[in-house]
Order: sequence, then C-alpha cells, then structure tokens
Amino acid sequence: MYSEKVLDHFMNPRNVGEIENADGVAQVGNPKCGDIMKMYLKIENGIIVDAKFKTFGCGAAVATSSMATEMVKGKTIEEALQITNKAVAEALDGLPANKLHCSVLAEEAIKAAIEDYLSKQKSKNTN
Amino acid sequence: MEGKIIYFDHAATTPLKKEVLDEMMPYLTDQYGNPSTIYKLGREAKKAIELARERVAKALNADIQEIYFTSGGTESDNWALKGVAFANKDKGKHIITTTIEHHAVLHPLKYLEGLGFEVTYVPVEPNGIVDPQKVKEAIKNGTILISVMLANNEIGTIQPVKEIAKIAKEKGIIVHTDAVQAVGQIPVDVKDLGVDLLSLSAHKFYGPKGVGALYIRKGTKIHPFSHGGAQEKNRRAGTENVAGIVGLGKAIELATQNLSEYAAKLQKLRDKLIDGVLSKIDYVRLNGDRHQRLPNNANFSFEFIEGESLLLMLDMKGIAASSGSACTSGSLDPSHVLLAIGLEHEVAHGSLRITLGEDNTEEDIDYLLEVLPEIVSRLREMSPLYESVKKGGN
Amino acid sequence: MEGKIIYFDHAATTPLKKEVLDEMMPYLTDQYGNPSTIYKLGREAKKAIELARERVAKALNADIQEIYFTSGGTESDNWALKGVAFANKDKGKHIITTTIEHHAVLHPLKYLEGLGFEVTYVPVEPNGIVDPQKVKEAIKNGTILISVMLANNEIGTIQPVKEIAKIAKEKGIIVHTDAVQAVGQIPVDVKDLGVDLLSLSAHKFYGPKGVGALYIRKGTKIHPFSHGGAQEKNRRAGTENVAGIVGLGKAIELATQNLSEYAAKLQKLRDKLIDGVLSKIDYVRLNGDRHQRLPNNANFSFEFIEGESLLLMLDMKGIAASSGSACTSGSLDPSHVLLAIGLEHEVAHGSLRITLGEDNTEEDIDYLLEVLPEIVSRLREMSPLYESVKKGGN
Ligand SMILES: Cc1ncc(COP(=O)(O)O)c(C=O)c1O
Ligand SMILES: Cc1ncc(COP(=O)(O)O)c(C=O)c1O
Ligand code: FES
Ligand code: FES
Repeated sequence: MYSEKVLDHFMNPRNVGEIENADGVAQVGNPKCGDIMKMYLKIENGIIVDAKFKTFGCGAAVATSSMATEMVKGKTIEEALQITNKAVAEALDGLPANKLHCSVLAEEAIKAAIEDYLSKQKSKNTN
Repeated sequence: MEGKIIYFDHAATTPLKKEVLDEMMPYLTDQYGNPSTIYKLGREAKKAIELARERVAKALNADIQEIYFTSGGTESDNWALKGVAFANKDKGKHIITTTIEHHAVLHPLKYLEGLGFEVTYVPVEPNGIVDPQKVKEAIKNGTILISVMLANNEIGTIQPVKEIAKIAKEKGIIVHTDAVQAVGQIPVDVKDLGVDLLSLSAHKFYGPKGVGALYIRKGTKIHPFSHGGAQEKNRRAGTENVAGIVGLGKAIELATQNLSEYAAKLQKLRDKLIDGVLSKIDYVRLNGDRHQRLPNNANFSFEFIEGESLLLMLDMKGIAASSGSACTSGSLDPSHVLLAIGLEHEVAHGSLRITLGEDNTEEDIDYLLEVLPEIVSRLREMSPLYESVKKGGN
Repeated sequence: MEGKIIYFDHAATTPLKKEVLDEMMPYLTDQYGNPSTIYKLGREAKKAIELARERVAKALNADIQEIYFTSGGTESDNWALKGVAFANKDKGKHIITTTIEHHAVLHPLKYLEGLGFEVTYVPVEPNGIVDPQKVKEAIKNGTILISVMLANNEIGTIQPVKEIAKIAKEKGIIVHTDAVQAVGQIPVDVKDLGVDLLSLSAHKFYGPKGVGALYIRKGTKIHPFSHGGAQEKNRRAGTENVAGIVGLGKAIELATQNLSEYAAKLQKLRDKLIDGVLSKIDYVRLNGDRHQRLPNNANFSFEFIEGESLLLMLDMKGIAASSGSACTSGSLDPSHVLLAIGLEHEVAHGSLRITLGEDNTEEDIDYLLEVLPEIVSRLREMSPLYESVKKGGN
C-alpha cells in the first residue's frame, strides 16, 4: 500500500513541532474529514529558512507534511508556491490513489502559510 | 517480539483452525466429486455437505432442512433482505433496521430503497444498544421485515433480538438477524431467539473465508438469490464449495463445543485490556456498552489522534488491529456506527478496535498496554488538536 | 481396475491440481489476513488477490480492472444478467438468449421475466449450434442484452459468439457469454470475441470449487449483485475467498499455458472414443456437431435405454460419467439441451456424456469401449422398447 519512503516519513517525520513567532502560520483541513495540517514557516529575505508542522491525519497525511516541510526549506517564496501535491507525492515514491487527497492538504498548507506571511508583510508595510 | 505478530483483529477474520483444515483436505484432493452427480465420488461429496448441514443445524438449534449454504455473510444478508423483500412486496414495502448494521445489511437496503421500498433506520442509544420499544414504534401497516444484528462488529454490543422478534411475531412480521459476529462468541439458538432468518460466516469463527450460511425458518416466504442449478433444494444455485462447507461445519461444531470456556477466557483478557487502557491513557472513551458486549471486543476512541496513524504505528510494533477511521478506507466519513452512538467526527476518527481470539494471551495484553500509551502520546505530540488542549489545559 | 475410478465427468467438475493447492496452502494457514485491513497480514492477502486478478486478466486478454471475483459460474451468470437488466431497464426490457444455455443463465432470465422483462429464446440448429442470423432477427427496439454461451456443457458445441457480438455491437446491445465450459478447453480472448461480460468458474479447469470470475468490460452499465463492503471496487461485496481466488489465478495460468497441447491430447482421445462407440454399438447417435465441439466432450444417445441405469452400471465398473436423463435429477423432463436439438424424450433419456481430462489415458478409453457395449446390451435386453424393435427389425 504505502511505499517505503512514505512509511519512513511517517515513522520518522522530519520537522514535527512549532516555530515560536513564525513568520507564516496556517492550518488547513477539517477535523471532520480526519485531516488537519498546521504549517509554520520562518522566512528571511524571501527565503524559507525553517519549516515545521503538526498534523492530525493518516499515514499519508503525516508523510506528506514531513516531505513538504523538507521540500520548502531553502526555497524562495516563489519557488515554494510552485510545489504541487503531485510533486510531494512523487517525492514520496507515490501514494495510493485513495490517499492522493491527503497530499493536496500539504500543498494547501504551504500556500496558506505563505499567504499568511505575505499578508502580515502587507499590514507591516501599511502600518 | 521480533517477527511475531500479535493478532488483535479477530472481528475482521480469524485464522483457520488446524482441525478444520484437516477435515477440509480430502475435499481439496481425492474427494473432488461434484455433489450433484450420482456416482460414488459425487455421493461422497454430497454426504460431506449433509454432515456439515447437520452440524450447523445442531449448533443453532435449527432443523437440518432450514440451513442453506452461501458464499459468506454478505451473501446471506443480501439473500435474506432482497429475497424477503421481493417475495413479500404484495404485503407491504416497509422494512425496519437499525443505524448500526453492517454494510452488508445497510447497502442492500439502500438498493431496495431505490427500487421503491421504504426503510426506517431506528437509532441506537448512546451505549450502542437499540431500544426494542423504538423498534415497535417504527412498525406500521405494510412493515414486512425487521433486520437487527445480534452483535455489532465494531463496538461489540449485543442487541435485544429476542425481544424484537417477539414484538414482530405479534404483528406477523418476518425477522432477520445478522449473527455473523455473534456465532462462536455467544450462544445462538434460533428457536430461543425466535427469528425467521439468521446469517453467519465461517471465517469469523476459525473457519474458511468465502463460505457462510443462511438459516431460513420453514415456511418463510423468500425468493432465491442465485438462480440456476437445483442445489440447496433449488434455493441457492451453484456448484457447492464442498471443502469450504465442510470447513464451516467443523468450525461451528468446535466453536459451539467450547463456547463458554472460550468466552470466559477472552472476557477476562478483554476486561484487563479495558481497565488498563482507561487507567493509563487520558482523553479516552470506551465505545459500546461496558457489559452487554461480545467477550472479545474492546473499542476505544482516543481524542486528538487519527486511527490510521495509530494502526500503522501498532503494525510497526507487530500488532494487528482495526479502526473506524475513514482514513483507513480512504473515504470521507468515519464509521457510521461510531457516529450513530453520538461521537463527533473527529473523535470517531481516533478509534481503535481490539478483538481477541484464542491465540491471544495475557502477555499480548501486557505488551499492548506497554506500547499503546507511547504511541498515543507520540501521535498527540504531532497533533495540532492536542496542542490547543494542552495550552488551554495548563 | 479394482478400486480405481476412471473419471469421465470433467464437465461436472475437475480435481484440484497439486500446483494449485500448493499455492493456496499459505492462505489456508499462516496468511489468514483479511485483504481489507491495512497491516502487513492484510496487505499480503490483498497482494495475493491482485496477482490472481492479473493472471485472470492475462489469460483472457482483459485489463486487470475488468476482472471481478465471485463465488462461481452461477453467481457470475446471475450478476451479469440481473445486473445488466436492472441497470439498463430504462433503455429497454428485452433480452435474447438461446434454448441451450445453462440453468445458471436460463433461471435468472425466468426470474427476470417474472419482473416484467421479455426474453427471446433463439432455437439452435440440429447440430447444437445457434445461427447468428436468427439472433440478429430476434433483435428489436428495446433489446438491451444478448447472452450466448461460448461452449455448451452437455453437448460441447462451440457457439459463434464473435459473430453475435459483432451484430450486437452495431446495435449498441450488451453481450454476455457464459464461458464456464470454454475456459481451459479453447482459447478465450475477450477482445477478440468482442463481448462485454464473460463468466468463468475455477472448478472447471482444475481450480477450487466455489470461486469464479466475471469479466466486465470497462464502461458496461451493470448493478452490483451483492451489496455491502467496499471489496472489488465496491462492485462485489463480501470478504474475499482468498485461498479460492489464489487457486483460480494459478489454475487459469496453468490452463492457458498448456492449452494447445492439452486440447490436442484430449481431442485425440475423444475421437477414438467417438469412433469406437459409433462403430461398436448400434442405435446410437452423437449429440452436437462432430467438429465444432470442445476437445474433451462426447455425448451419445443410446436408444431404448435410460441414462440413470447406464450411469449406475458404469459406476459399478468404476467409471464416473454423466447423463442428460431426467432420472439423474429426479425431475420429469430430460435435458432441455437434448430436447432443443430435436431429440425425442425417450431418446434424450438414454444419453451419456463423457468429458475427458488430463488424467485420462488411452487405456481408459479402451476400458470404456470394452464395458460400454456390454452394459448397453444388458440394459436393452431389459427394455420393453428394444423388444419391439428386435421383433420388428429381425
Ligand atoms: C456483522 C457482519 N455482517 C456481515 C459481515 C459480512 O460477512 P462476510 O465477510 O463473510 O461477507 C461481517 C463481516 O465482515 C460482519 O461483521
Ligand atoms: C455452462 C455452465 N454455466 C454455468 C455453470 C455454473 O457454474 P458453477 O458450478 O461454478 O456455479 C456451469 C457448471 O455447472 C456450466 O457448465
Ligand atoms: S488524512 Fe484521512 S485519508 Fe489521509
Ligand atoms: S424412471 Fe425413476 S426417475 Fe425416471
């Protein structure tokens, strides 16, 4: 069912936790559907220097969170926004068809956290 | 614990017993005759089937002619429901069931709704047991069938089928019970229960997969489900799964012979498990009635975590168990049973079902009680839901 | 020949091959997981099922997603017919079949007639083969399904399913073929045949009893037959008969690998048998086309005698065979197939079906050719019908 890589990222998730005073934070998903992903980003000069997550969800949800945080680290905001759920799933050597929706959550979490960062920037600038 | 699996999912399926396989083997080798044929090889196969039928009848306190073999619990349920609905539709088109039936009952009923039947789904109480009075209130003109499971496959609650059958009989309504989880766990006596139809499945009591039976009380109006050859007195066509039927017969004989001893052993383990989990872990609840439940079933909900993750971590530790989380099946809604007893979606997602069997020991329970708290807290540490509770709580 | 049985009833069922049982054994012992579960034991069972599906798909030249496992040929036929009828009834309620189909096709169709469907039974020619032109003529507005068997189970005739499918396709009509007797005897390629649905059953080609498959071409509108769990992509509910499915997969792989060799061997034996019987016994006819028939099938009618008596005497001699006599089944009418090819009732009663298999040898045929004439004349000596012929004849 799950690839070795998925199981590895599930059992040893990278970047679990919170970032104090993160530059961008967002929570996506719905506990009703059994999946919530919370993403924390630390951003310096337009580059994501750290990422952490917390996830309530299945093995695929945890593994994609872990992989997504790995993938955004070191990337510019623009690059990070290009990351698709497909790319995350591929980086994990694929997901079962009925688990692809869990990877959508990862893509949404990145985008939402960056949006949070951008809107904070905006309000900083306007203030 | 290297390599060894601790199997805690006996409600999903059970291993085939050695003695059962031994009785099946001739019918997988030399005794390959088709039971419908008249030469010796065929007559031997026929005899084997009839012995199995006798054993099933004896186990259920039924008459031999009331037992029909099927391809499993799902076929038995489909046959009972669709067969009775179609055969009695002139008398009415209303059927009563509960909200916690297995999909093998609910989905045929959904199908029948599409064909113009009306179904009332009686809700269960928070402890997972249906109130017979509510079933009675659901009866109306045109009610032809009531189907209530004897024991629930997820939360293990035992339903008051006998009381319901009594109510139904007064009104001349046919009663079916899905006893797939009950047979081999609690005594099942069709005469005492007073039901007209009863489904069972061999692989739930150490028999083979893909074979089951339907008890049909003499005189019950029902259509065949599979039409074709004259097997099973023209009521269930198809060359018989001889080895499977032989296995079913032996398995039910063994299961009913040792029932009270077996149940007592499992109940003791179950209680140890329940007490242990409730005392060692917080934010946890036991689903289903504490006492009126199968001796081998424990079902918990752990708040803030999700069931599939829990199962995967248990699997890594060599433990096989089950969950009512939707993520297990990749669908959106968690178990309809857990929702029916009033759990919130997010709580239902964090459920764990442990169902014990004869291969389980005290040590197995100890091991589970050792690893489970660690796993639960590890998953909670990862959970954004737990975060807010911790913050709010301290 | 003391003690040994010569088995000449391979159309009724076949012995399970050793290699097939060997592949099944793990799933009857250690690998007992429920394929729907997510831990390792369950995943292994799931993998085994998917390998079997791959093998069936390969054998039939189908796509893997087009293969669904069932409890046998009868269920496959029931599902195909009822499933298509119910799912397409808005388009029409007319179905076409032939007069020589198996009861697993005819009886579901009778049932559908009771539910308001209309069925045309196209007669076959005296050689037991249906004329595609007559099928074409039976098509009308509202024809939704044509079901014609690939090979007949009694007289072994091979039907022009490919031509029929071509005609049907031009009119957008769904085509089902019951290939239960064909698989393992002749090449079966769903794409070449052009059918939408195809039934098969493992126990006819040295696989286990109680397991079969239905090929459903992608896009074919069909309802599920058994509703319940999400197995088989939500189209055939019920915990899978894992060992049986594994056996089906292995059996079909073996059957198609050695097909031409196997068929050539049996055809040679069959021809020896047919030539021998026709030359050694008088007042006998071969039923079904001499050439367009299964390599393993011979079906004779011996005038003035009755089939059950014949079978019992053969049984005494250690020979297992079959008959289309009504007396074999205790019913009144002899085989509908023999009547459909124009046999008088009394002639149909005296029929003998010999179906060969890989365990049969030249010596078996010699033995049959030795004892059969004796038995036939002994029964004729007892027959009042023969008496008058003898008197009239000589
Ligand atoms: C209560 C109940 N009913 C029906 C079934 C279906 O039986 P089977 O798996 O033999 O089709 C099951 C088991 O899956 C069950 O637990
Ligand atoms: C042509 C044909 N169709 C259907 C069937 C039914 O298959 P099963 O015996 O597996 O139910 C048979 C065999 O009995 C058959 O010969
Ligand atoms: S989080 Fe529910 S299926 Fe992945
Ligand atoms: S003569 Fe007895 S059944 Fe035909």
